[in-house]
Amino acid sequence: QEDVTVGFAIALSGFVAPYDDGPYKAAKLAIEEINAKGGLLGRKIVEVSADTASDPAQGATAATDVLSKNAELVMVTCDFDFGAPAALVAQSQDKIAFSSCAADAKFGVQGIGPNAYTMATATNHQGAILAEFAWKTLGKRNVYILNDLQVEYNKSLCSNFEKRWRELAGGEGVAGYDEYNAGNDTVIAAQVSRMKDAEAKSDVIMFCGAINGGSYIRQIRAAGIDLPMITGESMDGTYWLEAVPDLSTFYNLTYGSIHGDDPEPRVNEFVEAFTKAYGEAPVTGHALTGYSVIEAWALAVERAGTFETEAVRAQLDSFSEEDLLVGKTSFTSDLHISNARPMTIIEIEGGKASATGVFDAEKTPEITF
Amino acid sequence: MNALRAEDIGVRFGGVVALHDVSLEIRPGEIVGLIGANGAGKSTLINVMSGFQRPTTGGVWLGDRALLKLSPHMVARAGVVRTFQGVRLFGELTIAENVAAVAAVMGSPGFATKELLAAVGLSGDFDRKAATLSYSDQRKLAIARALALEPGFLLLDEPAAGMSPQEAEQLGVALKELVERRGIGLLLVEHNMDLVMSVCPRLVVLDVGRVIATGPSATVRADPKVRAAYLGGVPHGTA
Amino acid sequence: MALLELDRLWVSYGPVPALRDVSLSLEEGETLAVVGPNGAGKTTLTLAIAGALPAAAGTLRLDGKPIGGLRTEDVALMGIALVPEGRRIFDGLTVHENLLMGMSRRLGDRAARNRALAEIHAMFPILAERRNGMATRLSGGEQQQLAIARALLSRPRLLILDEPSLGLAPLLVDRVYDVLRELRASGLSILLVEQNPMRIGAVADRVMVLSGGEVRLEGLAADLLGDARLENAYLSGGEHA
Amino acid sequence: MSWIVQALIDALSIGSIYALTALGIGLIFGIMRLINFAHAEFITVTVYILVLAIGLGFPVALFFAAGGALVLALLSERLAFRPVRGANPSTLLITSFALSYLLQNTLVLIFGARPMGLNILPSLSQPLLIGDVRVPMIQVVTIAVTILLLLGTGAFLRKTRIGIEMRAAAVDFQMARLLGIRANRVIAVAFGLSGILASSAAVLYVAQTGVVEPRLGLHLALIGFVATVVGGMGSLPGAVLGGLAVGMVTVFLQVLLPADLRPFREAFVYMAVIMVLVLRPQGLFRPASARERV
Amino acid sequence: MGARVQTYVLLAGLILLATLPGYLGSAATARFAVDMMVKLAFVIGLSIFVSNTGILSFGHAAFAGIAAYTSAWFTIPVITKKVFLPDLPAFVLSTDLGLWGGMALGMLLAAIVAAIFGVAVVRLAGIGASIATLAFLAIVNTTMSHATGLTKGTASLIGLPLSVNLPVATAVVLASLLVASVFAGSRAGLMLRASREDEVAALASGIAVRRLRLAAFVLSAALVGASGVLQGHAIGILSVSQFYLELTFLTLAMLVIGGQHSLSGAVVGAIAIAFVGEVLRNLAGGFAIAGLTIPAMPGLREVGLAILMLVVLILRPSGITGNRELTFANLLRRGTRRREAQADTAISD
Ligand SMILES: Nc1ncnc2c1ncn2[C@@H]1O[C@H](COP(=O)(O)OP(=O)(O)OP(=O)(O)O)[C@@H](O)[C@H]1O
Ligand SMILES: Nc1ncnc2c1ncn2[C@@H]1O[C@H](COP(=O)(O)OP(=O)(O)OP(=O)(O)O)[C@@H](O)[C@H]1O
Ligand SMILES: CC(C)C[C@H](N)C(=O)O
Ligand SMILES: [Mg+2]
Ligand SMILES: [Mg+2]
Repeated sequence: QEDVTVGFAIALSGFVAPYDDGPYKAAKLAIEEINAKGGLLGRKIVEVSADTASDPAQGATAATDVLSKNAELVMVTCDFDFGAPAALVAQSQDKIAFSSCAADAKFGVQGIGPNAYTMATATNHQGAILAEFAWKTLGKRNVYILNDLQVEYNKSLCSNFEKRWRELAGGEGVAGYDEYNAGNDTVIAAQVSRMKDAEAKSDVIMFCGAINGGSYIRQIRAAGIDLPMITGESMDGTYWLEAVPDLSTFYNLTYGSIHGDDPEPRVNEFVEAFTKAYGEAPVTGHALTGYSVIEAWALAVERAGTFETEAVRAQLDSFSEEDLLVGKTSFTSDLHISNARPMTIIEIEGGKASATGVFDAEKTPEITF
Repeated sequence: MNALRAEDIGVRFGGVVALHDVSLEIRPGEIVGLIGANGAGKSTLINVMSGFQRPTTGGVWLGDRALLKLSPHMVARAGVVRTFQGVRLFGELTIAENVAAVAAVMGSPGFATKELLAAVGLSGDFDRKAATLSYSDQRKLAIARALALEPGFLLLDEPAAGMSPQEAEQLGVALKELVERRGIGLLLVEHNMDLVMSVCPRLVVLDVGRVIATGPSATVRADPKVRAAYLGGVPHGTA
Repeated sequence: MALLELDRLWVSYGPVPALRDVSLSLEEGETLAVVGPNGAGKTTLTLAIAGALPAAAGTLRLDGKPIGGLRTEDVALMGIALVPEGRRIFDGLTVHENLLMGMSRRLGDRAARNRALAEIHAMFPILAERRNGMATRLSGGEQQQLAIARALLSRPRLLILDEPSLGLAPLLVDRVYDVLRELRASGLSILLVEQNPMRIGAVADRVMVLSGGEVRLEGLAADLLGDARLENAYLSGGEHA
Repeated sequence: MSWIVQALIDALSIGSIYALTALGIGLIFGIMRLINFAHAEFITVTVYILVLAIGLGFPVALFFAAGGALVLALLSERLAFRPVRGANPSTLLITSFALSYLLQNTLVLIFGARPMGLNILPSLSQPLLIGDVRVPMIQVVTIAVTILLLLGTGAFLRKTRIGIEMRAAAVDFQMARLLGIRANRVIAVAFGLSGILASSAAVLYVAQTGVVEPRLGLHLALIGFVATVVGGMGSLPGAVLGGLAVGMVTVFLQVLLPADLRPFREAFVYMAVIMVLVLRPQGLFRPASARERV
Repeated sequence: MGARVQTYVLLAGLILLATLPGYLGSAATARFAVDMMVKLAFVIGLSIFVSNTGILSFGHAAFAGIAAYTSAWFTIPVITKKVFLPDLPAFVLSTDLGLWGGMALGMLLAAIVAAIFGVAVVRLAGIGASIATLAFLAIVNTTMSHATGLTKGTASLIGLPLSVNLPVATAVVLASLLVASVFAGSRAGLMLRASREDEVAALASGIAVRRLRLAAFVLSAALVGASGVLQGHAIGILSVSQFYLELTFLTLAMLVIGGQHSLSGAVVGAIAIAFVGEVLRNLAGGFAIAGLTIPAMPGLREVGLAILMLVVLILRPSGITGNRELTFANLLRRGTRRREAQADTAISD
């Protein structure tokens, strides 16, 4: 029987490439595993890829490219802005588009169309987990929020965090708020001074920073501000740690620990397999989402017994707390992102990262578009 | 057409007094020669009269119209047109386009570009870039360009610089004809005394920013002050 | 041996030749005036000798050594100095700094340089007066003096002047020509582009008429000045390619 | 009151990095009318060399990094800018942009786009508390180095023969050669100098931020570019003061703007830039008489 | 046939030829062709200002952005709009004008903004004016990134109907080309080019430099606006960051590499870079030749494009077209032009 094709319209080069690297490798791993077990519906899965070069316009071209090579599923970039153009093309050609980790709920029916899904945990839930973690587990009461306005993920994370935090702590629980724009502010001396002034009345910092966030953490710590910091999935990994030697009391969310110590044994097996295949562990926990994209799609195809888009979509839409590698995953016919999924929190002490446990939130701010 | 008058013009650059209380009048159909040593303030006066330099004192009048209120391009449209000591052509445009661009200001579609270029003594391929002209041809083109505005008054800053005596002579003839035919008032700044003496009935002499002599050319020329400041002992030319 | 020798030199701008088959020689201590109608190629000739334009054909020699393929600065360092058409003063540099750029290392020690500078200042007092002023603030004529002074400070063996009286007041033209006469008397070789026959008579040993890029006439100044052929050569070349 | 002092110090510390970048960009701009966008990559490459060589100890790494920036600047001049010298300023600008794009993407090819941490001069990132005012050592050092380099570069251009030759060659390249100035070499020296300035900015910058990524120099160069023009085209002190001014305005707006407007801060900064340009076209720190005479 | 008409015909022919792969090839080449037309529309619009005034503008991407969002307000289906942009004024929320109406309004708003901001730009000269446009770009970018109610800020705006296909995009390009061509041939165009060569001399010649520059600025903003609208409706999604530095530099590079002082340069540069980019993109994706499989080399496209740009700039500093307009005569004269160019560089070296 003929092979079945999975297409990747992702950033293989350019500035979004680091986000896509791990999920892509992990997805290929998932494909290999499926093929080793005899394929999907008896057909071998082959992959084709096209580079978006981190450019939205080329994203559409890349999707067209892989679709013209008969891709049944298109995996797209781990970000709404960069993934959506490709997903729109897949949608218009009636194929399923799956983003590995775009955490924006618009990546779905409302934003792109019924064929678009994302394996991320919505920022609403991420914000809630962090708020409850700081409130309950760390026992903190006064938060200082620092927000990077350049990236939508950060803004959304911080605003959802704040919503949940205010429910828990009330208005007084926010000891200060400030922002910077990573595109314009490379040195944030003024923000750090303001934070220093509020240091006495704060007991934790919620930091919504993106990929170069290490630079700002260094500047904060260099000012002698040693408050605990909590951050989202975007600060996962240790690639930036050298910038802040001996960092302590730092916490970040992730889909699973890449350090081999996740509470979930499956994650550790995955990290091991990944390390074996690529010579090094995944750089961030985002890799898990790529694996789970294939996992989820294969599961839906198997249940549907066909590759037909409509049938597969029906199966995906009925996902309910499915145990995927990234964690419990549910979709409905109008929500194609998980908004209730426990996540791992990594703690950094003395420059060493380790998993502290899996956390969930009791209440999650509602999704709006 | 009314006379062009500069009244009590003063200009200073930091400590340098470039012009002090200089007055000058040009009537239509008249050629006035403006001479003076290097740095006397001649170009500065042209800059003032053409709206490029705001004076510290004084005013410039075209009849009773105050030119100092106008921006340079409005002064030019009002009929007071200048050339530059440093030529300043539209280098990447062709010779013909240099003239046509200026004719376009007047909205003259059928402007006789070729005739005008011939009148100043230019011939040959007018589709060459202006930047490739030899120096004296560049000066001729600059004059043609100024004429394309059909000015009432023309302020020429050393038009004959770099021309051979013969060319300068031809230029002199052309200028005189122009003034007679069109009734243009001409201010001629020039160091070529042969040219000056042959075309200017009246001279104004500047020295260190002040008018030191004015009047009929022959009189001014004989003035010992002018000789000392400008001409020097040896008489020049054949006149 | 002649100081400067040009043999069948051709120079072109793109496809159009501006100098055709020009030969000339200039003895040590001699002053040659080059005249010709506009567009004759006089400026082109000065630039070609100074090494700023490549020859399409023919040879140039200084002291018998070919200088054709040399870099511009090497030609200058061999002792050829140019006072170019249009002065080309360095904008943004002071008067003194402009002079400094002309000042050759060959002038010797500091004291010698100061002496040379003092000489120049005596020759052109305005340059001393405006020593620290911006050079481009000088009037046109003042700039011309600066350009000559700058060239003289390199202590050249051959001084090329392209219309040095351009834009100068008569008084100053006299002064410049006095200086040229002095320089000539001191044994400097000079190649002078000048339009005014009266001026030429005062300084030149020989005259060369260039027209349409070709040498039309050459001879001793004393013979040629006042010669009707000189006048004709001037007029005939009015048209050019 | 102490907030003003604190804000001033914050402003100075941002401003002096900008100023140092503007100095390097302004140097080449003054000399060649070239806005060298690739200055960004002179900075970035320095930092990547530091990353590679830091294992050999900081002084050795610094030596390699500065040397690398120097060589890169010289190569850029020789291979990219010399062939287009004398061309239209826009051609120069686009050439520098193409070079910048090339170097940046080459860095991405080699190192990937993911940032790396780099910890240099850790002792300088200790805060110094004077009364209420927090002064990180690194900022003091940055300011001092900037002043020194400005004075040094200024003296070099004004007092040394090759410095003056540099300015002369900048104005009229051919005329300079006609006077026997080895103009190619002179311009190469200017580029070398700009490479050194870039590497100084790079080291001080990364000592503050600690993160290395291929686009790191871009923002600095952009500000340096604006600062050079706003401060006074072609004037080195103007470029430096322009850089400081941009830093000052940025920090004071950050401190003073009400929270709702703070996200729009950059719009205010650039509005100020436009206002300066319109009101003082010759630049903030040059006299009106510095404008071209007709 | 007049020189301007010849140029128009030749360029229009070249553009149509360039779209051919879009009709004959796969869906992917059609996308490439549409994207090329979008860029072409941008560069042609940009050249109205840059080619004629000689001022390099970094600000035009902002006009593309302004027009693109304006058009989106009036073309996103009413129901979708109420979900994503509920803060829009009521009359906007309830209006759906379709592509052409949206484009007209987008161009209009871009032109209005250009008229206001242009007053400042045209007072400046040279690099000062360029920096002002860069500042303008930054202002618009910052404002749009945080005017959440109008643009969704840093988030993407989706739901734009995909109403732009290759014929539509090509039609817009040809119309822009016509406008640009008529403008360049007009009296205003000639006067502007004179001021480009020497502003002071132009003023002395009575040319109202500022007013003409402003006119060119507004016109070119409107046309670049059309390109922004095309872009939005070709990929169906807008984000503010699409209209920032990368677009600015790419389009400027296209113009300068083609030859910044001519309309032909704009067209030739945009097409050349688009094609080279596409070829490199395909090479970078890996290919097989004579049984040999060359693996994918992500990033090759960018590096290759940069190297090629540098090579062109170095060999032809005045651009591929050498700043001349394409005419039948010039096509025949190619040989001589080459030699002249060599002589020019010989002097400057
Ligand atoms: N923009 C300026 N800034 C400072 N000084 C200036 C400026 N323009 C002119 N000057 C000075 O003013 C004086 C008059 O200059 P101007 O150019 O008018 O002289 P000129 O009579 O035209 O001389 P020339 O015959 O040499 O052209 C000179 O000393 C000159 O240096
Ligand atoms: N850069 C150039 N490109 C093309 N042609 C040029 C260039 N420079 C000069 N020419 C042409 O070469 C010929 C000789 O010019 P050149 O400047 O040498 O003449 P000249 O004798 O110095 O004239 P003038 O007395 O007017 O200064 C002229 O026909 C001129 O148009
Ligand atoms: C890597 C993450 C910061 C990306 C994020 N999940 C997004 O949606 O953009
Ligand atoms: Mg003058
Ligand atoms: Mg000449």
